[in-house]
Amino acid sequence: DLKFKPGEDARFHWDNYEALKKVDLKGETLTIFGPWRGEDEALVRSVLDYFTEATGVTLKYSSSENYEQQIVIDTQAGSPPNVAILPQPGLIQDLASKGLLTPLGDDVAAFVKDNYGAGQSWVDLGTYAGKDGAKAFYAFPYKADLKSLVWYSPDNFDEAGYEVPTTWEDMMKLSDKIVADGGTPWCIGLGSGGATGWPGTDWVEDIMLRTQAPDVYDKWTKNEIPFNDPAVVNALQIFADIATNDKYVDGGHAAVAATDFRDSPKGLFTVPPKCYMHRQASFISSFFPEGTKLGTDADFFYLPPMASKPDLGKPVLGAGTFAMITKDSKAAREFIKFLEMPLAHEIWMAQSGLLTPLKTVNQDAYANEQLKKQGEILTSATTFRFDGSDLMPGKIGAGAFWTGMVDLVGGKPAKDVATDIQKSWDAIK
Amino acid sequence: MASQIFSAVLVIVIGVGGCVAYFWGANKLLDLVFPAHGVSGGAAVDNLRRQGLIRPWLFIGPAMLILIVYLIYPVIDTLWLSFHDRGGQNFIGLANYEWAFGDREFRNSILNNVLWLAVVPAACTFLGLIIAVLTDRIWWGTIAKSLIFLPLAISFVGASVIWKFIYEYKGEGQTQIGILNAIVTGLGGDPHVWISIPFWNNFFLMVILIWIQTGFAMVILSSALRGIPEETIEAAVIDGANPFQIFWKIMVPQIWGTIAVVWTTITILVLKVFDIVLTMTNGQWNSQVLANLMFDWMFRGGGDFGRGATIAIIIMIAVIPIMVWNIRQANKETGGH
Amino acid sequence: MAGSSGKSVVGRFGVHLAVLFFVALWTVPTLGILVSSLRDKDQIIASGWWTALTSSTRTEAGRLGTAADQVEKDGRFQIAGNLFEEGESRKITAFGTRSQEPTRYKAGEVADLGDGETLQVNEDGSYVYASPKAFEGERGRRVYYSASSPPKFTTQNYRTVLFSEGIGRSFLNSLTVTIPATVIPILIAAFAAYALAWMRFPGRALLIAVIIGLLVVPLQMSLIPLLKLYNGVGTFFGVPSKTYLGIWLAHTGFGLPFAIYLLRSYIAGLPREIMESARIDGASDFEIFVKIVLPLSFPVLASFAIFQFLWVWNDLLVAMVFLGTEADQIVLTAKLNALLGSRGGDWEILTTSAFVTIIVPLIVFFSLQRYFVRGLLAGSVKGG
Amino acid sequence: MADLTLRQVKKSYGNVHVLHGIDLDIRSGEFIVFVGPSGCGKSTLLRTIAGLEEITSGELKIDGQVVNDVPPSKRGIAMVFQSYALYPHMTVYDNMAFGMKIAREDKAEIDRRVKQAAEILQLTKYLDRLPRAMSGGQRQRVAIGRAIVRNPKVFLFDEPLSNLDAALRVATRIEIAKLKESMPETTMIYVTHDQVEAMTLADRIVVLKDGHVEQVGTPMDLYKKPGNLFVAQFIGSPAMNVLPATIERPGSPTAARLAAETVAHVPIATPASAKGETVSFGVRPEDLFVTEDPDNTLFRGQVDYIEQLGEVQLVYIDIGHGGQPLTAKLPGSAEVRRGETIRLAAHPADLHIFDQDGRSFLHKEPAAEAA
Amino acid sequence: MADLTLRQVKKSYGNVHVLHGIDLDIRSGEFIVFVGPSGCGKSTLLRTIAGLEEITSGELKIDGQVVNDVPPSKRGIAMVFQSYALYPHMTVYDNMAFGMKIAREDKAEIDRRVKQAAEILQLTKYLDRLPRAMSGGQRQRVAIGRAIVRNPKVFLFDEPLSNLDAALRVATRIEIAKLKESMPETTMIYVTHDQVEAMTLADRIVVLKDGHVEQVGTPMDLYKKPGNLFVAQFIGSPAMNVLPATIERPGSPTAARLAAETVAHVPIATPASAKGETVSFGVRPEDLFVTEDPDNTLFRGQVDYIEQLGEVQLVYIDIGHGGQPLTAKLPGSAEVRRGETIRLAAHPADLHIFDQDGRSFLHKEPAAEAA
Ligand SMILES: Nc1ncnc2c1ncn2[C@@H]1O[C@H](COP(=O)(O)OP(=O)(O)OP(=O)(O)O)[C@@H](O)[C@H]1O
Ligand SMILES: Nc1ncnc2c1ncn2[C@@H]1O[C@H](COP(=O)(O)OP(=O)(O)OP(=O)(O)O)[C@@H](O)[C@H]1O
Ligand SMILES: [Mg+2]
Ligand SMILES: [Mg+2]
Repeated sequence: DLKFKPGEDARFHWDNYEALKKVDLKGETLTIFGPWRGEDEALVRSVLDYFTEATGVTLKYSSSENYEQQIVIDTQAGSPPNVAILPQPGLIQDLASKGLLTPLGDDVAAFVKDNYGAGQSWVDLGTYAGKDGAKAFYAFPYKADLKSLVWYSPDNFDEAGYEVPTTWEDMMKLSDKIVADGGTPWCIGLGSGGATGWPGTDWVEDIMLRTQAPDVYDKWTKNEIPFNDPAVVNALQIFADIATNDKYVDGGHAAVAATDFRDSPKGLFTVPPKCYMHRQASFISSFFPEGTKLGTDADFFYLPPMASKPDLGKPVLGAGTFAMITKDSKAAREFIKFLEMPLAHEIWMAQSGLLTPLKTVNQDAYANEQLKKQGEILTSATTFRFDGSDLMPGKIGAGAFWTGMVDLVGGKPAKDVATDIQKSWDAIK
Repeated sequence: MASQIFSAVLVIVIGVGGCVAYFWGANKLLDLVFPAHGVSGGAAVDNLRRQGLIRPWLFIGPAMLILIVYLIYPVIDTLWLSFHDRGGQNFIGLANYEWAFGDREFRNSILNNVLWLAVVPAACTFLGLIIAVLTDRIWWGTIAKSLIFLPLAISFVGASVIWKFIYEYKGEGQTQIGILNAIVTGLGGDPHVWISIPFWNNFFLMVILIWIQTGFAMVILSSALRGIPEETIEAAVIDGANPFQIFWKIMVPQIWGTIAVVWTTITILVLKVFDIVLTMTNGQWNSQVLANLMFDWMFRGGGDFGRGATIAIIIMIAVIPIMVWNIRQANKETGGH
Repeated sequence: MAGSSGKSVVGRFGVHLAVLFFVALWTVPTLGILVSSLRDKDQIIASGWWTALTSSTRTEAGRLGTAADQVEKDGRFQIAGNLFEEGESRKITAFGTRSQEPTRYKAGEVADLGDGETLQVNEDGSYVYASPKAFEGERGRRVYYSASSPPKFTTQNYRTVLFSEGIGRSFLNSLTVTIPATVIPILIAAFAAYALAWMRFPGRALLIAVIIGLLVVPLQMSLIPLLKLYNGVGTFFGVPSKTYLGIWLAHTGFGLPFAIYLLRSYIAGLPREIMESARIDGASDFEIFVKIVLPLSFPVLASFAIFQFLWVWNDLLVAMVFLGTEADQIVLTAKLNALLGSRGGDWEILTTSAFVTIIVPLIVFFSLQRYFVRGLLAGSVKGG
Repeated sequence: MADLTLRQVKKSYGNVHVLHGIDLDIRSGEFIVFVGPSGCGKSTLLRTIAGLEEITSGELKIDGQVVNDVPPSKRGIAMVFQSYALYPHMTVYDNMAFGMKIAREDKAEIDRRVKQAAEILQLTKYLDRLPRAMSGGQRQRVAIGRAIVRNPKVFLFDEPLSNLDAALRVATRIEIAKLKESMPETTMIYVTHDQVEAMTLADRIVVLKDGHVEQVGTPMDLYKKPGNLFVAQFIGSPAMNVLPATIERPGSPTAARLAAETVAHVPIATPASAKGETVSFGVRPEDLFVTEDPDNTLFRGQVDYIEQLGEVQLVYIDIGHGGQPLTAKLPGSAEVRRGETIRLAAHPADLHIFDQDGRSFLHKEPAAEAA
Repeated sequence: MADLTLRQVKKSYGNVHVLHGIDLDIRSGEFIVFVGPSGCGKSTLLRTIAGLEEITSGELKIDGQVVNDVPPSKRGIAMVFQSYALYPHMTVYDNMAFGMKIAREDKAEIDRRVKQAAEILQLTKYLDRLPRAMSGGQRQRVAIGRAIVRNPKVFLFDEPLSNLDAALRVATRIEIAKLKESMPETTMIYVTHDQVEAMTLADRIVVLKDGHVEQVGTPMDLYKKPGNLFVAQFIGSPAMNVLPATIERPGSPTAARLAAETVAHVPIATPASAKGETVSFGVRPEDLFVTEDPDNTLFRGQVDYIEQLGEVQLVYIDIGHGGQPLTAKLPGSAEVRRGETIRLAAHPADLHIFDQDGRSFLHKEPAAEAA
């Protein structure tokens, strides 16, 4: 049962489907392991359906709550899926360094370079050192997420007469104004069960991109500058100034670490509003209260750059998932080829939030204006950087950094936090 | 559906039947090879002696085989890993152990674990015992027991959701949706982010495990309590002991062995359990414990098997005193036979 | 003890009270998710579950009709409609047009919004929005109102979970995993426990020590070596490496140390004379075990069965590692897990699945509970 | 200091009715012994009195106060259990001291009393042992010691001596008798199977059968004037010989025909209406003696089996009454041999007759006769 | 069909030495009774024979074959445990049938044998009950039934009748005796505290004390010619009276001075060397009789206490020997009253004397004398 009947909707590249039909994978089995569950799983399956339908392959998709752990177990134990799709470059790097991934080949890398917006940076993101130390292209980017977004309720802004800020400085002025009006500007929630703290890392990364040049950012994620470098401490401090200001954040700073990130945007929609702005990636809209209409009840603006640093342009923080071959087979290769096709992106785009840097896709395929707008932010970005914590080693990016964020909003001085994280980083070198 | 049910039943029957068949068959075989019935007296005696030598191994054979494959072999593998680096390729000697004892988080985990070990087994056993005794005496005891038992049947994910809603914090002045804060504010206090208060948050996490595991202690102790000869209790009643004295001086000492079993089991569980810490705090706010630390090193971001294995080995070493104590106990019990 | 002591009314009353206290303490959290599972996901985080039963007054936002809905009447432009969906039995007490003053006007009042605009919102949610000028814009105006809403429960969450595709099959798969994975370790452990308690052979004490030591082995640690082994065996014999047999044995292995430990301590406590008597009656160890020890160990076998059943039933990790995720092998926990969104946080699904999965273990508990019989050994021997 | 009254006390376990309405008055300071066949309800009755079993219906009073709902510990009793019921985890000393410790008595006093009881019961050597390392008899002695140590108003003993050896049994029996004497106010209720114990210890014996009281009386009463056939056969060992007879001439003495050629003259009054009635004729084995005089002969038969007990011998004689042999207890020195035919006689005063319902004619009230 | 030989059989529990080297020969088909004070090791010895306890040292042979290491089930024994050891989860029927079912005997045969045993033990009504719903005596009968049902070479009974009532005890005792008669080849070993049981059942009695064999002999032997003071006092109930005496004139008969004015002439030979020796003088209570004849008087004293048992009475007489009263078993009809002074005599043949070590002069070998 295909979601969109082939040939019927002009937005889709149906020629891709025809081409795919020539590939015969009958009798072959392809196992795919991905991070998507629930509604997302239904979406990804709707894309995969075209691949199976056309090629006749037997495809098994699975996911798990502990997919991170699961993929480590499966690859280490020698029973990996054919294709793994993962959102963490750090984890991919580790798998690659253990020799558990198969290089995709130079032609695939060339394809990405040529056809993706900011192609080289995507190629760089997919290139890792293998077991032998040689660099190769392992991870094919599929599906991107935009992080530098601030969500708000247009009604609330209208009522209070607030304008969407276009510079960081304006945004802070707006915050002060809201406070003066008796409101609370921000909702921040770092809670995420075992991953508590990560939303804070996004804040810091966004601030890094707005206060430092991209190469400083890159050095930071590689620890080529120490975590307690003044540049980083400064970014931490800027975030801390917002998050630990009881007037700025809903519930006071104590609530920041305790509030679940999934619950935190809901303050935008209460009556009276608990807050006016919420910085979070594009996915967050699925946690808005039921019936919230994007564009009407909720909207977003690009987290503005600093007017004081005009040379940094409009940096964008993003994330994405990468497909890689964990067990080589003809079907796996064909699947990667499938992902190169615009159709593989358009099917999902047409239903909901898939952003893609693939330039060949029909932008009209985006399901709504909101997504299109996000797509524009992505394309109009002068700098695109991948989520830094995902680039750091797991122990840091998914450990010390998180804990550091919790400590930071708990009132620990930015410098101490940075030093502690650096210590952890030293420990794993 | 019918055919699915049929195949499921078939699979189950084969699985269980195979196991029964082994024991029955092996025993039969032993009787056939060394017959004890229907042969002359002397031969029968010899055969019996041979059977006596072999039969224990028939009985524990499958258990040993499975233990070796599923636990001992992985333990050895882990031990081997603990002397290697993160990918498990290069031998690095005791470096991982050196690292562990120098690591701040590790030391913090040890301290927290000691706290957990001191509180949780005692609390579970004590509460389980009390509840087992009390529920034995009332007509709705079974219902009460099932309700106490209920948490055990809830998956860890479910349990963490439950407790999230108990410890939930909303800023001062807002409606509290966490019942603990609702009570505290209802009584005029200030709401707190319970799981982020260093040191004390350990206790808030322990409460969860206690909540879950008391049902376990209760079930086992309740089955032990039922083995106490009624007449000894009657004798104590006549001796004028009140219910408390009967409980402490007559019942508890008679099920001491079981109490030790429950205590040991929960102690070991405490050493192993990481889900609660993982889902509630992931070791933040100084609430890290060894098991979660191990999990962390093992799987997070690709993992460092060497260090993960090292922590696992250290956890296992921590159990040695419990082992020794239990063996003493076991030898005391079986001393007579 | 039941009928004999504690006959004093006060004592009895105290016991009931104490049990009630414990039960309440233990049930409150569970009750919390039960109630939560019956609410919709916005309610769950908006108010405490304990308030779910009381009718609450909430301040909400609604949107008036857009310009497209307007009609011109007596020179005034009007948008009329209802804030509530049909069939909603709520009552508006007050309304407002600014979120900072959401209850400025009483229901039924005609609010003057300046520029000649008026808005009237009635108790039943019907409104009339009028202006001398024509309305423009695509977005309807926001109004705020405070409405009392009766307690609202939904079975939607249960429908989502129970009618999700393949749930019946995965239920069967779970049973296929769980039943043998409960029975096999009981059998194997009971035999081993008997041998360790009552048979004489060299190395017995050492074995007991090893088993206690193995209690502590963390499950996660053994997964990779085992999976390697399975893959090896699988490739060698050309069979799939993810089979039911594999997971049974895995669960058996993980449950075995506790099973042996628990059963051994119980079996060692059975009266010696009974065993001796059977021995004299000519029973072999096998017969003693089957005919005497097993029946007398029912309470402990039942306890262990309950726990093992629970562990296996609620297990996700082992099932994900050792079983496939296709319809013919996916277990209930994995299935429910898949219903959760990628970023978790679907509290309503979590709470509902918690209740769906709890049912089978509870049935097991209730049916095994009756084996915890008092005085199983009564009348067998006399003396201390 | 404690008298007990039982009124229509009944006890059932589900459908099994064990006690069918027991009426009993026990005076303060009395020594009462319950006897009866195994399973007749002795232990149950004792447990009922102790308060360990709830009474299904009826009333139990101690010192005039209804105690149906009073917990055991408040009834002022001590009990020795038939199955000992020792605390397996306590040493002998602690087992005995437990009750006093509970009562928070003085340490020195506890020690004194425990040691004293241990002395009496020859347990001094074992005070530190656990019950499981003791022999059956030793365990039983501990159980007795535990009761002795306390100073209750009512003592309940359930077959306390059944596992003791003869010498110790006699010694303990005498100790119990002395204990009783030293505590004249204490009521004692004692279950036993041992005739000697029952006879020597009891002020009054209660004979139970199938949950009914058959007869209550002093040992001599029961022995000499059994109220019915059951009591007659139950009291005395070996049991009384009972044979069918026909009343030939009622009145006093009654002439009863035992066999074609034997008529016994029993100095018991029978009503005229009894003439021709078939009755049960009883004579105790120990009342029989060998005679050569054919006129005096009550029974004549062949010796079937002899049990030589030293001082006496039990001689079983086949008198042709359908298998059931006659038992005679003759002096150990009497020269009888298996297979020999002997004649036996008894003094008329030692003869008993019972009507068809098994009631003794001696006890028949005139009213009953009129009816 | 089975004879047993025990050679220096020793048994210790850790430091506690229970059996100190038992030597015993039991012939096939014999009925042996073990008696001895509580805790002397009877049960232990029985369990050793059954194979339930490992022998610490020594040798146990059945039918000439050393069975030290043979498991119980291969020794061809059946045992009734002192503590019953019933299978609590099986009905009475299944308890009894268990052994035969294990031996895979024919169903009908099992049924027949079980029903027959139940009949003998009056358990037919209870065949469907579980042990927990039975009285103490009933449980014990089930335990006996379980042994009877099987057909072993050697029967071991550990106090099988101690919880039965008098009537049932006599009946069961006779049943056991008959059982023995019907299985002349079966060896039976029986532990009891009951003198009557020991005397009536035993071919030979083994008297144990503190893990030693004191004497082995036929009941009459032990009663009439106790090898030593212990046996003398242990066999017979009430126990033999023992008083100090001085040998005034050794030889045969021996003149022993009991008190200033009494000399007893005992028809037992004593060596000349014994003159002046202080010995123990014994006379059984049942051998004493009341006399008026001062010349014939052995003892004279005041009646201290009387136990009336019906047929006989036990009279305790204070003869001024430091507290320990003399016991006399007099006919129930003898007219004695408490406080009265009476004279007692005995036939010379019923008198016993023992040397300072407690050994009977009767059994002294000439060799011992020479030494
Ligand atoms: N497990 C044990 N450990 C130490 N001593 C023991 C143990 N079992 C028995 N005894 C001791 O061994 C001695 C003999 O015990 P046994 O049971 O054989 O006595 P018995 O002659 O049968 O006595 P009774 O007539 O009272 O049953 C006793 O003194 C007892 O205390
Ligand atoms: N729990 C029970 N359920 C059913 N019947 C029972 C129960 N307990 C005892 N009985 C029955 O009640 C009757 C009386 O038992 P009780 O123990 O009072 O007898 P007893 O006179 O003490 O016998 P014994 O002399 O053998 O100890 C017996 O027939 C017994 O089978
Ligand atoms: Mg009884
Ligand atoms: Mg014994």
